[in-house]
Amino acid sequence: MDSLNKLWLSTGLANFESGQVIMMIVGCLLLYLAIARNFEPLLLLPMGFGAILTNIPLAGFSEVGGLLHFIYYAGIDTGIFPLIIFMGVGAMTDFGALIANPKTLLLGAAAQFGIFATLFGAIALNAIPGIEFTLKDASAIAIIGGADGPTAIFLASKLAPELLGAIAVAAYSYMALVPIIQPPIMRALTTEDERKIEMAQLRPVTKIEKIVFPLGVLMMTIFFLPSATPLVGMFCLGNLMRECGVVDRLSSTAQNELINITTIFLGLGVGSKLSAEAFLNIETLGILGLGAVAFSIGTASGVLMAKLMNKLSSTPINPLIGAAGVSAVPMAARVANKVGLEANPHNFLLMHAMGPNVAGVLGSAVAAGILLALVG
Amino acid sequence: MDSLNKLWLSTGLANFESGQVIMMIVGCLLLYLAIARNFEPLLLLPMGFGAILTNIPLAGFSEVGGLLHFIYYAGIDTGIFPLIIFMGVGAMTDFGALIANPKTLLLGAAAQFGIFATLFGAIALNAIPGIEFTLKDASAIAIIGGADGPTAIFLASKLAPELLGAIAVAAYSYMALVPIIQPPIMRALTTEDERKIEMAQLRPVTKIEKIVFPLGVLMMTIFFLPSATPLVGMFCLGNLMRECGVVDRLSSTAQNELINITTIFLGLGVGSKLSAEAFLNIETLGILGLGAVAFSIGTASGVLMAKLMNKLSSTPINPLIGAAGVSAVPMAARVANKVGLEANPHNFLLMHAMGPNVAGVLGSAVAAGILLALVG
Amino acid sequence: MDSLNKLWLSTGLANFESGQVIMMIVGCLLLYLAIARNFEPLLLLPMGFGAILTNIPLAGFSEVGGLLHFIYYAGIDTGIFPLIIFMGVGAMTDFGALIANPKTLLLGAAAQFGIFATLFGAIALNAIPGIEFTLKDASAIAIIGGADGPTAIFLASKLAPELLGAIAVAAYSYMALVPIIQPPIMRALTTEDERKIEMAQLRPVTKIEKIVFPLGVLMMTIFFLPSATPLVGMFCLGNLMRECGVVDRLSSTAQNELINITTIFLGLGVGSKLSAEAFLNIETLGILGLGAVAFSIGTASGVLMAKLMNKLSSTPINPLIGAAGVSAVPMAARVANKVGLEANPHNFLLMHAMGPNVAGVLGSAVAAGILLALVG
Amino acid sequence: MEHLNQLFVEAGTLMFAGMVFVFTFLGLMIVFINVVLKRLAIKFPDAVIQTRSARTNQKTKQNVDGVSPNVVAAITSAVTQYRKQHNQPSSTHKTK
Amino acid sequence: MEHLNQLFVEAGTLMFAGMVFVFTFLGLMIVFINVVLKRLAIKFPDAVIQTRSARTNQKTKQNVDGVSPNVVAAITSAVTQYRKQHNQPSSTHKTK
Amino acid sequence: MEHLNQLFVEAGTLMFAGMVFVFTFLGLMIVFINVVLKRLAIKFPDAVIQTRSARTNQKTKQNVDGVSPNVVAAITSAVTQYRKQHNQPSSTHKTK
Ligand code: NA
Ligand code: NA
Ligand code: NA
Repeated sequence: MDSLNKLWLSTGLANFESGQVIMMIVGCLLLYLAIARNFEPLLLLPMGFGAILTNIPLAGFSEVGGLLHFIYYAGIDTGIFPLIIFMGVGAMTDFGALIANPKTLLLGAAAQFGIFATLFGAIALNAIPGIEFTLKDASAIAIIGGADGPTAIFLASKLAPELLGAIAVAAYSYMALVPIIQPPIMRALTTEDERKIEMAQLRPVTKIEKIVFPLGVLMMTIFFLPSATPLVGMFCLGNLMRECGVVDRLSSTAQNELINITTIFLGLGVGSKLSAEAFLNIETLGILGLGAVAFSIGTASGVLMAKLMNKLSSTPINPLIGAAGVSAVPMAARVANKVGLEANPHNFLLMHAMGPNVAGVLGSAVAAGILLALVG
Repeated sequence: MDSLNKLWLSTGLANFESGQVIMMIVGCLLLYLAIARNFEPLLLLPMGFGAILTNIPLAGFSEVGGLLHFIYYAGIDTGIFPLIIFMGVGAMTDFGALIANPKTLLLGAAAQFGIFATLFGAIALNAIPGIEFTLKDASAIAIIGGADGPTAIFLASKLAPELLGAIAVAAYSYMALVPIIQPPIMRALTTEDERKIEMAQLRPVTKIEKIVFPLGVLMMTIFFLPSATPLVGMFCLGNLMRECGVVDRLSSTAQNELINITTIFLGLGVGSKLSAEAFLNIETLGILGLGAVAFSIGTASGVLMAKLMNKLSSTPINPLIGAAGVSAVPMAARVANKVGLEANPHNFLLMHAMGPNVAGVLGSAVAAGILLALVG
Repeated sequence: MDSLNKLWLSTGLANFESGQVIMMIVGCLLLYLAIARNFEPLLLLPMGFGAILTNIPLAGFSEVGGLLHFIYYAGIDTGIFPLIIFMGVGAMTDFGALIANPKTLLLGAAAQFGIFATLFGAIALNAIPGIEFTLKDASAIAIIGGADGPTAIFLASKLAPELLGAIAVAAYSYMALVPIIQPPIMRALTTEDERKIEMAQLRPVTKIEKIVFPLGVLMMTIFFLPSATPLVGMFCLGNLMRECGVVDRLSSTAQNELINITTIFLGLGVGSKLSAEAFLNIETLGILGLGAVAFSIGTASGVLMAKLMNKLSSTPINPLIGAAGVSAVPMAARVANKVGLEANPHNFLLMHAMGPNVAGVLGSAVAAGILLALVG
Repeated sequence: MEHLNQLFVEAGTLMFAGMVFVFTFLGLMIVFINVVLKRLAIKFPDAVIQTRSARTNQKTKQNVDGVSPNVVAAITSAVTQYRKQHNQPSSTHKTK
Repeated sequence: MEHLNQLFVEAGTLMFAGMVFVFTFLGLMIVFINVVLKRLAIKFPDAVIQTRSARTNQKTKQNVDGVSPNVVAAITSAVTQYRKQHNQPSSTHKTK
Repeated sequence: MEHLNQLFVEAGTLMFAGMVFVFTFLGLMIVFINVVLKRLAIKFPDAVIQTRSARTNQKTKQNVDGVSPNVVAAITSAVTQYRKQHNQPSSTHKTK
């Protein structure tokens, strides 16, 4: 019958290409990691779902007129979604621990070596046949070492949109793997005694400091690195709304409904970049490998910097909190706390690690700005 | 005075056309049904209001640059709003009753005969002079029988946008009239004894089943009916967010703020299609008539299928729950429960009717996909 | 080193223009007023922040592809954001006090003289060299006297987009200054005895009145002033959702999440119009001056009208409530209450002043419609 | 100067026409309230049930604030109200 | 008339193919539930801990419904707090 | 190869310039905190009134909560539950 035949020709089974099948399996894997392994589910679940949708034959989700096409070009290509999320993250971030112990900013700075070393590594991978990363590609890949999802998506959408899918997958996967990647490196680079170090209690921070801090950060960014102002500016706007105390309803919306809505669409839109052509190649393997390297180097740099500072500083600094400098808020700070508790059951490092942790967010936004200014 | 004259020429009174007046009365009627009669107020209230706004002379709400024009082309012409609402409905839907008693899927299938019979009927109406329905028009009209608002709007926006207003009005009106349309048909097709049938308690459903179910539905849709994946995919995304337990904040936003915001704009946008030219014609009468037919045939098919299944099945099935197969969640299930209670005051069919009820949602999304694949 | 040099050339310090520095200071001033002085912080905080962002050299926030450019053209140039906010304000407004004492509508009408007198004044300023206001400019400036932020932004975006920044700054600043501007005028125009007048308790208002009221207002606007229907229509939609009682979830979303999200972006978008070229000129000074005049004349007109009505009316009317006719809900009503309490500690005018207060909102929307119809 | 004079005339006309219109419009609204709404209020007074529930509501509020023994009823209504406003689990499906 | 006949044939075919497909599709879903889901349910039953927490949940809910005064008061305060955070009726007007 | 060598040089320069800049920038932030913020903190300490109002707030909460000590614990758990469902403050950061 003609109609049944037409119906058969319009089935997925009659139109599947192998790449689409594989990418759907990748999508299902992301869903599995999100649901069963709790890997950054808020983003990986919609991202995995988007990966499935975009690879459906005939459905045209990512073609002109398709839902994911609208989402991608309205929200990600323009940079709007990552910036809205950054505003929400700013509204959720408490800089108190950082203001109380500003030295920890150096830890957030040191951990960014993960980014720049990876950039070098990405260029080195060009020696492998089949891989050809430009400086823009390498910069977009390197930002994975910043351990900050929206920053990575924002930068990749500007510098290397064709690698966006792989970069986002790597960034969020490794952020979820922080509790597995970091502890061995932390233990290898520190002695038992160092891990036992207890730190002095943090001073209380006044309201005025918390209000002026985001404005100061914004001003410095304006003076020295305007290319970072989209990210830092929206982050500081969120943080100012949080701390100023006069726009609580806006702050609450930025932290809840607005970031939730945006997260759903951001995940779907990023997932739409997980097409077979864009993902199933040797470059993706390279990106995944470089991502692991980036996280490891960032962790190591942070710990080593903290060791150095502990030697030079008058007040004791537990080197473990250096690992939190990669950002991955608040996971990395929790890992520092946990590894510290193993060595000394009375040693609660969580608040101390929040300083380098949020410093890492600023650090990687600054690094992204540098890459945009010099490479973009 | 010149200025006062200019002011007079810019009044509505000096510019009204009779069609606009009539359509405003239609808009007021929709508001009346929504507010005083509680007819699906969440959609009919903004829709009625949109109908009034779009017919204001000189105001240009639906012309280029007008508010409703933006809303319609950004949200409805693209299909984005119905899909977001479908995601939210998915996040509100509990498939437990269906998984516990999968046979009820056949009831959800049978009730879709209302759709396909109406398609035939719409073509038959072409015999009346003044009515000329193409196969696309007929398909868009037939979907009213699916008793599912966003599905009807989505399909109509793809197949017959010029009929969208009338189709949406019919779909939502008849959904609100379910408690009036269904009971006589249900009573006519069943005996007192059948209506008294009590059903076995449903087995408990595990979490893993509820998580895998939406993924399975999506996979089957991908394999067999990719054209239905926009609707089914977003529905399953919402349901997965609900059941997976790791993205509760996204699920909550999808069920509340996001669906509320979208509902306001969807209603206004659909209302903007209620212009005199598009609505005041004999075709609208045909659509309203066909809608009633569609609901009635769907209800009858469901009940008859349930009677058949009751005869063949080892466990008893109350034929009343077949009527819930038209979807119109959860109204149709409540109607089944109520009519059941009239016959047997100890017979609570609500949970049993939820199975065919949500099966009907899937069934009409599948039917919409078939129509898109074969006619679109 | 070349790279460091490139980095220096990409700093803000190397690229600042004096106008940008001044505008950033203006932005900081707005933030200060919002946070420290509590000047309409919900809008002035994002607006001040937007002013800073838009003046960052090299960052391109307001150029094609920039975040603020998207926000401005999607939300403000189209009029969508002010209309959504007006819907939310409608959903927050209780017309009970107005319906109970409809005479107060005349106070809301009288206070609009502030608008039209200012229009005349704006044209008069053309005598000053360097100022050249067209009739459109003058109308957009005059609407500041309406003391209604979204109305001012909506009208300015239609009639004089290049003045939008200054107009919005003036409108919100003077709204925040209502407790300082109004009392001296109110005291100067009333006698101690008049301020002591106590008013009769308001009658209870039924639900049906509150439901039909927004529809009646909409119908009258359609008949007599279609150009005001975007503003009045969305306002009445919000109010209808509030009062009808069947769409509480939509009403709640319109009052909370939707208006919050829109407010953030509206503020940023308006702030993006605070560029040096647009703001740093003598016309801005003129606008700020005219705004103060407009508020003062509006207040005086309202008070004088109330004095007149008190003489003619059978029931006593405290002239102080006339000042609330400028809108600035609910600030102006509170001011009337406070000044009344000074004269008579047992005289609670708040509820009585809410009548003219919400009448003022309607009045300025009507005035905006007139200006659009005659000048637009 | 010619031009400015003309602008003044236009602005004056606008002022006059505008104020006339504003007063006429809001004046008609008074008529609408006094004629239409008042009649409606008489014809469709708030149902007694509603008034009662409103009263209960007020009481409930006082109870919540004052922590009187009737707290139980208060909570029930609070929870119900909260659900109504934010979740409406029974009617949410209708959203579609 | 020719044309209308052809449309009828097409509509009839659509009706037939459509119903066949709908039944096949939803029928396969039955198979999927009976084969795949049931096995999964056996292999991965709801963890005991989960069941417990679910029960506690249910208990809490029952208490709310069934009037256990302490918990009930707790909810009232939660609702009140929630309203404070999300409604702020006095300052909302300033949004405009 | 020529090309690759040049890329290496560029990457190396980027690495060097980038790390110098990051340290300079975050280092300046330390100066900013130690110089500007500390002075501000001394000049504008958290007002006593504010602390008081915070206390009053807490009191109010206790009052609202119902004055019975048992209830306080119940409320905490209710609020926690509520936050879990709606805010998830601990996991929200992961949103990014
Ligand atoms: Na980082
Ligand atoms: Na259906
Ligand atoms: Na006004």
